[in-house]
Amino acid sequence: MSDELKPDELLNKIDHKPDGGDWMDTPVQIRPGMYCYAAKAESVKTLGLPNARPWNPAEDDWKLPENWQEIIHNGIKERLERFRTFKVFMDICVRCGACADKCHFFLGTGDPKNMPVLRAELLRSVYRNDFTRAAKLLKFLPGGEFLAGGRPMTMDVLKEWWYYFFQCTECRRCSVFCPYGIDTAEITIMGRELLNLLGLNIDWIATPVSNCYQTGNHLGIQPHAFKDMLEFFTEDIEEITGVNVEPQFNKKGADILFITPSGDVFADPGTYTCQGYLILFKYLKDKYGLDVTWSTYASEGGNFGFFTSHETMKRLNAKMYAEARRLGVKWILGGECGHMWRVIHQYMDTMNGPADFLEEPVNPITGTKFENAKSTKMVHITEFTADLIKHGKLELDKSRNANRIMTYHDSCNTSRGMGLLEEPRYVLKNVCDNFFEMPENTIREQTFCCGSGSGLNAGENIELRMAGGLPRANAVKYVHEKFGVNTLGTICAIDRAALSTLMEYWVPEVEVCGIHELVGNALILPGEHDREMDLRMEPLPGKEDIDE
Amino acid sequence: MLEIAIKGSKKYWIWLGALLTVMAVAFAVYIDQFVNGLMITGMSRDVSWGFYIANFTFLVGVAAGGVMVVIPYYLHDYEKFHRITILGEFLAVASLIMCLMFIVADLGQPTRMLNVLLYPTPNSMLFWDMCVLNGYLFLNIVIGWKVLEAERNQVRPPDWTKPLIYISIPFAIGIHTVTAYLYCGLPGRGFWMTAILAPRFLASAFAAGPAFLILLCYIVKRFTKFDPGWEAIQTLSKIVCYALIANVFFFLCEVFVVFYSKIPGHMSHIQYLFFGLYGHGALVPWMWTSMILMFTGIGLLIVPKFRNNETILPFTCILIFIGTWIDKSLGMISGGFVPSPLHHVTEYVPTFQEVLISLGVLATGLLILTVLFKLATTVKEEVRG
Amino acid sequence: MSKNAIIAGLVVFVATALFPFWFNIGGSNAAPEIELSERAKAARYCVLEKYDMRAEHMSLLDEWRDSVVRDADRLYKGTNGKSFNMSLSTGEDSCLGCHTDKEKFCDRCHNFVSVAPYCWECHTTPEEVTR
Amino acid sequence: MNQKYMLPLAGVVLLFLLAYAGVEGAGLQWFFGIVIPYLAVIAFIWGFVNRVMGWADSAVPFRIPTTCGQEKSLPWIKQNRIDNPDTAWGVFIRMVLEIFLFRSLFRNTKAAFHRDENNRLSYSWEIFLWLGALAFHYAFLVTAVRHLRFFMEPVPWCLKALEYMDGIVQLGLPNIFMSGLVLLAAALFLLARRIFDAKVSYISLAADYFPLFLIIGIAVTGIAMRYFTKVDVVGVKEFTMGIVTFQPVIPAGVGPLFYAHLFMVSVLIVYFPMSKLMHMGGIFLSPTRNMANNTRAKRHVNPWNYAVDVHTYEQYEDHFRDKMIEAGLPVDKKE
Amino acid sequence: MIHSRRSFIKAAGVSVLAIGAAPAIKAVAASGSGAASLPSKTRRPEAFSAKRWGMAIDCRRMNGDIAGNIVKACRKANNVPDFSHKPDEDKYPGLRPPKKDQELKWIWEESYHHAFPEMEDEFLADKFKSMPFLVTCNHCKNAPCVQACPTRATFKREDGVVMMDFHRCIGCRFCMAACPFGARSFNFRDPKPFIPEINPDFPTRSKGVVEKCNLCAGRLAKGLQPACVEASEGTIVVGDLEDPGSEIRALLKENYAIRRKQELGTEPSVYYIM
Repeated sequence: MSDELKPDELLNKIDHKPDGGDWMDTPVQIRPGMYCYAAKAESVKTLGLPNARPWNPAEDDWKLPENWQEIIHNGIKERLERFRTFKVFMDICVRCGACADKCHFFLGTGDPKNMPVLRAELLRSVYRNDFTRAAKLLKFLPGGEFLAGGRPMTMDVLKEWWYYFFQCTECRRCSVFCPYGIDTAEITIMGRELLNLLGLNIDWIATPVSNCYQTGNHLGIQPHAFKDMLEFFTEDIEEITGVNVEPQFNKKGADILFITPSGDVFADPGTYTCQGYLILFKYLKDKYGLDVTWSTYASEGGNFGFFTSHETMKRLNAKMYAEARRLGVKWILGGECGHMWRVIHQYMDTMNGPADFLEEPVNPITGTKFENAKSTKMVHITEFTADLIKHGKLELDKSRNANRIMTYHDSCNTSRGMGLLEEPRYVLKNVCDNFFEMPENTIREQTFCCGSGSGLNAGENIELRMAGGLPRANAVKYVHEKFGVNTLGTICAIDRAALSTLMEYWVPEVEVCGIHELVGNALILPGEHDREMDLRMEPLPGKEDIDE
Repeated sequence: MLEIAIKGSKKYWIWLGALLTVMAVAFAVYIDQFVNGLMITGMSRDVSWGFYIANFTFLVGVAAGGVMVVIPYYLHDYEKFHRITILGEFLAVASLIMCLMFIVADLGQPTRMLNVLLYPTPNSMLFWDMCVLNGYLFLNIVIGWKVLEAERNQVRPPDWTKPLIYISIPFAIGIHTVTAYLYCGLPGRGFWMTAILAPRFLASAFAAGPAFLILLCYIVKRFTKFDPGWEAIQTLSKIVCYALIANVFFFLCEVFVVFYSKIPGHMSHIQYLFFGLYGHGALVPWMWTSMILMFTGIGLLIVPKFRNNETILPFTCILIFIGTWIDKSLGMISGGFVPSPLHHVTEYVPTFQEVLISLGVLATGLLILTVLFKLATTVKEEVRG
Repeated sequence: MSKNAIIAGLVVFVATALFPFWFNIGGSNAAPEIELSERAKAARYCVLEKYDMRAEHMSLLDEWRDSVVRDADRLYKGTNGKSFNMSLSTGEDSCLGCHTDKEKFCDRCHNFVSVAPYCWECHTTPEEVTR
Repeated sequence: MNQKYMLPLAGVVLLFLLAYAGVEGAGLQWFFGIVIPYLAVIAFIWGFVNRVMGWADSAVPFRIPTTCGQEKSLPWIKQNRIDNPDTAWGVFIRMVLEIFLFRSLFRNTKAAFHRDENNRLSYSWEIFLWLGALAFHYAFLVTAVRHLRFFMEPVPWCLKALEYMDGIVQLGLPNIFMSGLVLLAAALFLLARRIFDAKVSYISLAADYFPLFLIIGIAVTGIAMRYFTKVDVVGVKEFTMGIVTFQPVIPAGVGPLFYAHLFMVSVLIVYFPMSKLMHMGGIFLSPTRNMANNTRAKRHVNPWNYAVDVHTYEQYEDHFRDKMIEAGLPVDKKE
Repeated sequence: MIHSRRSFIKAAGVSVLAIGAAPAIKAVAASGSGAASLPSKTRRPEAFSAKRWGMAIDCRRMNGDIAGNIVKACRKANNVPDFSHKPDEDKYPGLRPPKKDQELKWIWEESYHHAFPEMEDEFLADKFKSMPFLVTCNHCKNAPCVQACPTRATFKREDGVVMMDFHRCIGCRFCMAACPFGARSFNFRDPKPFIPEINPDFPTRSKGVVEKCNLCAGRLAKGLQPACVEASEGTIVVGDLEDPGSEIRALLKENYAIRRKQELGTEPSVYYIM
């Protein structure tokens, strides 16, 4: 990967000044390294989505149905009626350009069509042509067509859509700066829905969706394997702490159902975060008798259906409430994940609720009512942990994280999709002493995407991902050089995977970890022996020489 | 960057609220002046400039004083001033805005002020004063902002700021020189008609400006996490010391010339200020206080033991600041007008309204200063981590 | 935002946009008639033609005041060949010397189009003084 | 030359000439002065209402505000009530700040890439778009309100007060109205931005230049009539009052420049509802700003929510039962 | 005719506007009206004119009565407010009382000691000690007030009169500081209530502007002597200093006359015949 394009070469390619010419006349060039492979036919078929067939974006013929233009037209029409957002966003953009340099993909690639406004214009130009009265009226005037700024739906436009709607991570950073709050993420969501009507998905999304639908999680891990994996962590933890933290699965009548993205169970460094959860639950069980269960059926917090269509998202998400109802738990606890929380926060209750079979979430240990989760009945683990720490319910040994010089990356979805900013920082500061913020314009609501969100975390589009992650990496590099930051904390599973690669490329000295990995390190389990290793099986600070 | 200014502690907001209250009250009084004219002031046919112009003159000095940190840092690479240069520049910005507001407050027909641009008059010093004041203000805003922004982003400031910085140095000298020229070129006003007026203005400016900056450094240190650095303050205090000595020396030269030559038109003003004339002596106690304060200031600054004492220094600066303020604003303006060219003595005392409006201007200046200093110190903290 | 709220907002908007129409229901389009003094009627001519005068008088006065004060030129010979004293209010042959009734001549139109010139802060009509 | 702006410019010039020549040459005062304005008002109201009702007819299935601050969370965590409101009141404040102060635009930054040994990407506060936009909109508002003096008889004191404030800078005669000059200056700034800023230029369409040129044309003709070529304002008011009282008259002595001004205004309001200028209405309806971020606390209902195919637990267990039993996982049906 | 002319002006105006040249419009407007009917601005034929106006005050014949009449006549002619006048309560209700030292004076009486402070003399002739000296604007050849004014609201006319353009004055009072003769007054308030009888032949001033003697420029333009001269019973003569045949030159030729503060080099145009 990095042999293909060195960081310096990538930087040399960036030019933020588009040269003249009309973007409508500049045809799309689908370039390797910048796009993901097409969805496999069988993945599309599993879900019963339309036009499943093998195809290749690099080829001219995309094997579309005869009436594809009609499908798109009707698709737009239907969505205009269903989504006021879509309709308003199509109409009111004034192209002021405030969003232009807010997009990480534009900053990293310099491709003008990655300016959010232009990405939306790809769709808007067709909308103007086909759906506005202005276009119809202006056609009678000389030059009027030009004034209307529309263009007909052609194959070139379709390819442009596909290329650029899969170059948007739906991070919403542009929306923060838009004077009308136009949310390019929603436009991308519409664009991808429309493309899916023609079976134009990418494989990195379609296959996990199909896996999740069938086996319960994106990676397609079967129930026994899932259990094995957690038991494997349990062994590691026992070696590190001397305590057996054995989790429970599919346990009816447990207090809380815990759901986290499967990435935490199967991919480093998320696995260490997963171990953190296990330690925490063990601690709570032993100290306070809290009964937490995992589920193999709802073993996926993430929801790649969100990157396909609203309907697919709903189909995958339904499992959470179904499983909670089946197990008869009081409420649901959600692990560290980005888009999982976007779905839970903004869609789940509306789509699959009301969750009247659950109780309004209360922390049984502290008595705190989670007022903000009253209806959805699902609590974020950092809210939960922060509450425990605040009430002094956790015994923590910060010094075990003394070797970590931390900075914190706000995930786009939790920051701009719900506003979860302080809780993770609070937890972080309570388990680690060395914490430095990245520059102001790159954190909190202005945070930069990892460059691989919304299903773009594939291997074949690595150039796109490294370019898109540049603004984030650049900010990390800054604190790394300035404060010696060596660890980037985050609360998103995709971040943990994507940022690791990104750091390796841009700032190799920085590692990535989840917040609960640090909690797991710091938490003093009842009956544990003197720990000498952290969860990564590396010597704890001050214990380095014992190994030698 | 301005978003920093809208996030602050309770103290910060109480302080801003207090300033805004003063501004609001003063604005109401100003409306009275706007509607009814300058009759609400204590100015008269004989003393046609008063408190507004006095404060204007003094604040031009404070603004020019900022250059005393700019020159060592940019021209002589004096690194100690790196941290406080921005404070000097922002102090200049706030002072200049106050200056312009004082001028507008003093105008009889403020709605016509653009006539100065519409009919540019190069033979009028006021025209040049407008040019240099606005120029210096513009330069300081641009330079201060761009340099701070670059510091925040940890990149080099844009190349075009360098020439602007160099241009700003003659501008700083210029604002006070031209302001002195407002006075010293007027026939028939013996008190001002002396070539040493501009140097004297500069000397008092370079004492009052840095003295105020030292005080601000103390305040910044007290209320923020930013430490301007003791060494920088030390250097500043030396600057204050020698500038103050120069100021007093120039004044004594003036006293010698006037009293040795015994020309009545020149002598009577100083007589009025320090001894009273024809039984009028409202300013006598003020002027002697000013002298005592300035001499005490010199004494405290020249002896290293006192100058290096962190507790005494701010008090010394307050003494000097008040001393130079009396010297330059009260004495300089009233002294010039009394006695009048027809040798009448009409004394001037500002009215309550006049003082309130002036307080409003000062509150505005302090508000701007607070916001700018908050920006600067927050950015510096942020960058330091 | 609910549909009702939107409709309410729209009603307010349309009402605001059409304000000039409903506000003037029953109103008239008549401009005020200005009354010429006997002297003005008798003279039959002014500095400029009627519509030019209506449109340009303020600029003419602006020009005049500079000429009078700065160049000491006080006599204006118009395109109609007639001479006038370049003064708004001083003397019989000034503007107000002929148009003696400021209220009926100047103020009616000024009020109609909401113009409040500051001329009258200093310039007094002879009538005003004698009254 | 870039036809994206040359064409709209030519169009606006053409519109101007059309009205100017129509009145001056063909004596079509009644057409440009009476027919067109009435039609324009009708088209404006009808078009505007239609557009907004079109938006209102669409559903709001989800509640997806952009959150720009800390959400309502645990009681000891300070919520940003404005940028992340969970109540209608907070939303109201957020909208007021958005509509009257362009708050989001105030945040605007400018990214710069410093290609040197550090390769820093920097973001600095960019105020000029915000300032320009604010100046433009407020100047436009004041100018528009100020014009009410032509539509009201007698003119109320509040309007006179506004005129006084607007004309407070005394500079020659007639009084200078600042709003008009600021409007023109701001419009020219926004235009310059579109032409000279490479990024903005690239995204700009003819439809972005056209209204700008039109507004500049309106401002220029208005300023020309007030300060330079002059127009008989009494005649103008006679005319405007005629229009609003439905007793239209064509006054004598009002020149073609006025009709050109009026015609361009008419074109602007006709064009308004079918263009991006509808952001005026749209800003109120922007769902990312006008909704509270409280979906987890309060259920939002999607009017078109429909049932979907779900892979149920039963299907799942049927599929994996043996493996689950073997691994010691609990199952519902043990067969 | 007028119709087409106006159209031309407008078309031209609009095109000129594009390059923002307002002065050009006036030029176009002037040329557009055709040579035959070009409007012109000239002096009145009856106007008095001079190369450089000057004033001679004959102190030998001056006495308190005459001086008092002169001051009164000046106030009346030029609408100079009098703060001792009680304003009409009905017309101006709730006025704040005036401040004496904010008064306005165009010409007024001073004692020798104040009129000529630098010519202080222990052994001054007794008659000068009690004599009223009328002081006013000296219409200096090198007027410091003209030099100081930032808007050219105070300016020197070709005929030597130092004039105030009340329309342009911004009220900065730099001229007052510059004048070595204290000849200038500032309108600290609206003067109207304090004018006992408004003379419609001369505008009053608004608050916030500076004023001073203008040598009755308006009267000179109509062929009238300044008001002070008319009331002076021959003790004041106003005439052309550059005209060797003028009355004032004849007076100065025959008598000893002094000027105020001559050492300042402002070259006052007011002479005192001693």
